[in-house]
Amino acid sequence: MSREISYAEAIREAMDIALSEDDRTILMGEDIGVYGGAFQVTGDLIDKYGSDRVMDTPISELGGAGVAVGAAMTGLRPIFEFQFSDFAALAMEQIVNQAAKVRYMLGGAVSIPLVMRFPAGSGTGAAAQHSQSLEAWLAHVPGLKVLQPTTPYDAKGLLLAAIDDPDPVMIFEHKLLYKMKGEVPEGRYTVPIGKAAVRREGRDVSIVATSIMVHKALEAAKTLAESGIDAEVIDLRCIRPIDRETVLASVRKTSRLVCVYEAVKTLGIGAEISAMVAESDAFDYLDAPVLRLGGAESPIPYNPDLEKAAVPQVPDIITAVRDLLEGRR
Amino acid sequence: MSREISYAEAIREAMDIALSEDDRTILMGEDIGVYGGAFQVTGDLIDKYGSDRVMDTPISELGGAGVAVGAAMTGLRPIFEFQFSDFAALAMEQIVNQAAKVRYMLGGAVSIPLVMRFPAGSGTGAAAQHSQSLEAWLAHVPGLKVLQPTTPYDAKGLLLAAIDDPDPVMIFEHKLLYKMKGEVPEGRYTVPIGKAAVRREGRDVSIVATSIMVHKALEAAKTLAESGIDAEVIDLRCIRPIDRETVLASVRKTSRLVCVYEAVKTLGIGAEISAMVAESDAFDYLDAPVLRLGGAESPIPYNPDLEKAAVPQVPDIITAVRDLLEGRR
Amino acid sequence: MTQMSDANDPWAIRNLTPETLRESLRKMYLIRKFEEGAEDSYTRGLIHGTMHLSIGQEASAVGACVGLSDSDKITSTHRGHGHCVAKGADMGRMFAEFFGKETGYCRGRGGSMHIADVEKGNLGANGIVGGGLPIAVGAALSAKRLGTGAVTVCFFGDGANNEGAFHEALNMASVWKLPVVFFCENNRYGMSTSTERSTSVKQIADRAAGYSMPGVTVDGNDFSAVAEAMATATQRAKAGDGPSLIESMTYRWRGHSKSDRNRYRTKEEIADWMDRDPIPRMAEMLIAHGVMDAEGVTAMENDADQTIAQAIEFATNSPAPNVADLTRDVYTRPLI
Amino acid sequence: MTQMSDANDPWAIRNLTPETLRESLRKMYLIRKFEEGAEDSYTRGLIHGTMHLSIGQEASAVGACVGLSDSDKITSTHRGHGHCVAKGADMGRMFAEFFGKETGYCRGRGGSMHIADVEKGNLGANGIVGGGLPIAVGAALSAKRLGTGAVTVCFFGDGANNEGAFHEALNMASVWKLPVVFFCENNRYGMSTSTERSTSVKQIADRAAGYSMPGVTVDGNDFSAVAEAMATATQRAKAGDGPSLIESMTYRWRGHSKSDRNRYRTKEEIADWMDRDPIPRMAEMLIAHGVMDAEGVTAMENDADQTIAQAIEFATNSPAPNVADLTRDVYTRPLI
Ligand SMILES: Cc1ncc(C[n+]2csc(CCOP(=O)(O)OP(=O)(O)O)c2C)c(N)n1
Ligand SMILES: Cc1ncc(C[n+]2csc(CCOP(=O)(O)OP(=O)(O)O)c2C)c(N)n1
Ligand SMILES: [Mg+2]
Ligand SMILES: [Mg+2]
Repeated sequence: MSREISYAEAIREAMDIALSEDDRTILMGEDIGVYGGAFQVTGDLIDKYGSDRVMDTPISELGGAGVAVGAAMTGLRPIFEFQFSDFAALAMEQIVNQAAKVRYMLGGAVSIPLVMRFPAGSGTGAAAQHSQSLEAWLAHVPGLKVLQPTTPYDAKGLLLAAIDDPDPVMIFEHKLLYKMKGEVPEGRYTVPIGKAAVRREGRDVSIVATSIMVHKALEAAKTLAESGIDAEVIDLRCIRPIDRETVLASVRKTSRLVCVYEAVKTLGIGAEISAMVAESDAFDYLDAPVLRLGGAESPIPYNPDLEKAAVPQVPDIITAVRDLLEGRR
Repeated sequence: MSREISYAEAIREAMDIALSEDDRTILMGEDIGVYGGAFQVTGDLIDKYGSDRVMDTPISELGGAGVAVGAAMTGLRPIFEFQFSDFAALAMEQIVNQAAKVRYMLGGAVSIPLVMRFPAGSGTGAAAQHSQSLEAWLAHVPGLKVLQPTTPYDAKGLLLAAIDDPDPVMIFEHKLLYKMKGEVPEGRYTVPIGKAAVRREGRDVSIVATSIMVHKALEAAKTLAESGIDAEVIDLRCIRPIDRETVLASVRKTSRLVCVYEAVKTLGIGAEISAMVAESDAFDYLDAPVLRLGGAESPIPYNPDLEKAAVPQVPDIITAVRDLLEGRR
Repeated sequence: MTQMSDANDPWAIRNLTPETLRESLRKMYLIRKFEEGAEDSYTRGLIHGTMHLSIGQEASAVGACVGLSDSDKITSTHRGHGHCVAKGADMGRMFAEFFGKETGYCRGRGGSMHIADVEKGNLGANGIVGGGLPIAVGAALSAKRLGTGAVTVCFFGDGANNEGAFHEALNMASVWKLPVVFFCENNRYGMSTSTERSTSVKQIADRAAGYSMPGVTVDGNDFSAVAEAMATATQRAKAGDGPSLIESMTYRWRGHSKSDRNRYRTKEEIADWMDRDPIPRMAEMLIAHGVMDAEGVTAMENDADQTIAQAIEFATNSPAPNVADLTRDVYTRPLI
Repeated sequence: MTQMSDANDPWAIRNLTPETLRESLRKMYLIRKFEEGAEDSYTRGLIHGTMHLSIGQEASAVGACVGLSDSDKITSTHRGHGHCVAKGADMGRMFAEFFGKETGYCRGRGGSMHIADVEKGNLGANGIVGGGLPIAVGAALSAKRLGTGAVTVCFFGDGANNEGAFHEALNMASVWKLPVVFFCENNRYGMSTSTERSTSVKQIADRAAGYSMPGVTVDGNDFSAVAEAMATATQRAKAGDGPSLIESMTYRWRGHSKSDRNRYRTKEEIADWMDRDPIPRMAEMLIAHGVMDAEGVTAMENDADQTIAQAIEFATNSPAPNVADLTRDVYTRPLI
């Protein structure tokens, strides 16, 4: 049975299922207990599972992440919440030098079944240190898997897949999606890690987007359809590994590619998608340059108008696609 | 007057000049004093300037970096050495959330004249936690400038330019280059930040490389020349900002592009170069897919043969260029 | 109105001028009313984002800064309005920053969590808990090397004391004997997490011994006690004897931020602390010692209301940033 | 050969079986000779990369692990050969790892800085100073939640104690009362930097108070003293009373790594410590208390030489990894 719940509720449901199914599953993070998490994602899970399994950590991101790594190495299955993805900057050591590499450095002697959740993105007026999209850092690191769910359905299914996964899985959740509602089945199901989703089929141009930009791309596609432009919208969902085949197949079909993402444009995921296409056979199908719409080359400003201007918006996508199809690019 | 000195000596000379010219300049880092630095770059500077200006820090990368940020904000001009670039993972908070953003967050009220040096790269048998090339992380961050000098001449001139720069400049130095010798003028000179160098002119293919890969590309180009393939080799030198014009001009000329870098291929600098070209007018000049040779999708292994296999080597570059020109790609 | 002070008088009465004492009370009112005004503006939808109010902690901020000159530096926190006012900021520019205006301290780029006032020595609030700790040590290093004689006061919270940055910063400051005072505002919670559940030591001041520096715990709602502890620590710093750690026990009346449901503490606890309001306590001390009279206090409070009203008006009428300037100030010079 | 032990005998004599005591001496010899063998192999060009030798610190490693079972865990450091041997590793697989062979503990992927022996409870050396501290706390959290009754011993150096990770790890372990022992091998230097120049407290054990846990300093070259302190800490951990900090004063005879010119310490200091060699000291104790005789010790030493020779031979004749397997073990399952 499926019903409408929010993205945040879908994530909580996945954690609830994991906690009830397996004693070894624990939640760790700052203020995820009685407070329910800064974005109310863990909510009241502490009432059901107690403070031993829904653990408030001190404000110690590096140590907390390291504890999660050590616990995962020795039999627990921690789900670690960063209060904001920006604070991952404090824990890169444990995420990148330890979690991502331990298995390899030990020649396969251990696995690290660790899930980390990162509330990310701008739009909340929290300024430069609470609004970043840093997923590209982790997508650059072998040993990790990196997800960006865009719907309540995927948020639950991908999190359950991540929990089942024997290796570290990093999940970037856009803060503005938490309240978004959508159809979500009750009970357990998983969405495969590493598969993109074609959210809208189209013939004229492929728009490959991530996170909240998928929704902006779909909105743009609607408007473009009115003027007869048929855009295909691909939700990457997973940026490590990348679903090469789905992207290439789309480009072979449409011959045009626009990448849309919120992270800083330079070296954001769109760079990898564009380069991946440019070195593939799909290159020969390209009829136009590959465009990227990414975040501005600046920190996220506080003022709301500046903040909006710092990331791609629906009109930007519409204009870019028009320019591309009408040969202005 | 110019003479042959090593890359490490060139860096030391630049620091010596800066220390002698300006009292506000200080060096900070682990074991940079009597030990002379893990790679003997600071050498005996402590004898000349004392331990107040050549400061050994405790093993506290986050704190040390933060002290440098605070010092730069209040009148000093710190040059901070990470013992290995891998340890930057411990200091990303101060580098990215503070150094890169403070000026912007404060509406321009302060500048952060900070230089950070990162010994980087593989080839020393130090395995996964001492061999990474993480420059792409910082090149993704507005507010920073990111350099990768490849010759003793540039190592000195770019460092002096970085020291003169009012903003944070991050310099990645490949450990295998420290012993490389080259012509270096005595005294002060600067190399402009943000300008690439065409190391070899050619008509058939543009090879855009960074760091030690520039030397491998030049070696490959020599061999290719024997079979009549005329490769242009561009040393990017600076990956934030990127010298767009130099790269695009070369591609317009050769119509073929190969990017070579040691960092993990996915989301390494080659992704940005390829995407930058694909969205520019130079796209229309491309006669073949854009190839990337980057590091393997794995941590750097200890075994020397595996370690070599994990990063591009001269034969790999030769094969890639041949395949490209002979239409096998 | 002044009178002879005797040895039993509070430290502040004995050591600070009546002008300074009155100015301190005035600042406490300004902080309180600034934040009430900010809260009100938020409710009226004039501010987006969130804010962290320090209502109830005013004696701590003002007592910590009363002995500082503009050349002395502070590093502030996400809960930094009080520090900013205490260091002498202009209310208009503070509100303008809140409202995201070009006339704000950060030209509307930073907002509440990044308000700074560099001319007055406030190096800025910080959105990263513990982020200011090493930066303060760096500022103290500059002061020592450049011989400015300035002291740096590093504000941080009880929650921040569990960040690795705390450990690294205090250790380096002590090893290098730097002129810095680590001022912990212990309001008993880091967001929802009490010190009991987060911190493995009774008093944060107890951690000072691990860095061979003096550590004292004071009543953070007692302006005089805070000012006295700071005077000792500042002297020590300026004498070249190195850092100190001061733990100021206080309490935030409001929730952690706008999204707080106060699930983690009782109404009684909050009420109990509201009874210990530092502002009337300060006013009563000044009246009791003849520094001012009741009418003077009332006048001062009304005056503060006026200042805030004017500040809000200034901010409201200020121009917004030009969107074309989005990437201005990312770098000091244009990139080539 | 055994005799009645009296109250003045060293703790180890009174509390450990002769078998255990002999096995401990044997392990000390193995560590010493493993590292001499490694050094020799390095000089002969059989090993690339660098290595960190613990020669002089053997009593510390063996004393710390003597009371542990295979289900108890340790986290080790870059200077981890001793810990690995003490926890029961096989010399052949250790050398094989050194030589980068497929038969090594890490199949040649990790090398000296990452040798681990998970079956024996050694979660691995670590190339990141302080990297193992929070990981050890995580292992202790697992033990507590899963009720395994295991204790985790976290090895770290004096230099590591200035990393933020030290602070965060000790604080959490104490708040959560986890079964972990923080074992600091204080060999007086972090690379070239002495504790005097890097650490703002006399003894690292003095920092334990900042985490409300017991902290003791012991003579790290006295096997019995180390073993005794560990027994107390382990008991406390297993009783559910939480973590302890043990500071073991010892010394590394060799340079920090292969590139060390020993500029930061005197020949005299090194010679002085070499006079306090923990191995003969242990041997003499065992002889004095009749646990073994001089011939037995000589035989044991020769035996160790043999074991090492065979280990090196095994490693030499072992196959190298297949380059085609470069990306194997990056993930547990193939990526879709
Ligand atoms: C590194 C980091 N972790 C977490 C947060 C989220 N956060 C903001 S304030 C806060 C509580 C800080 O507590 P404390 O230091 O006691 O200051 P207080 O809010 O009580 O004034 C938290 C967890 C943050 N901003 N930065
Ligand atoms: C985070 C980090 N910083 C610096 C280094 C370089 N390094 C390796 S060992 C070492 C000294 C460590 O000193 P200590 O903890 O006392 O251990 P010891 O070498 O004395 O056994 C340093 C600085 C590192 N590996 N990791
Ligand atoms: Mg607090
Ligand atoms: Mg040491």
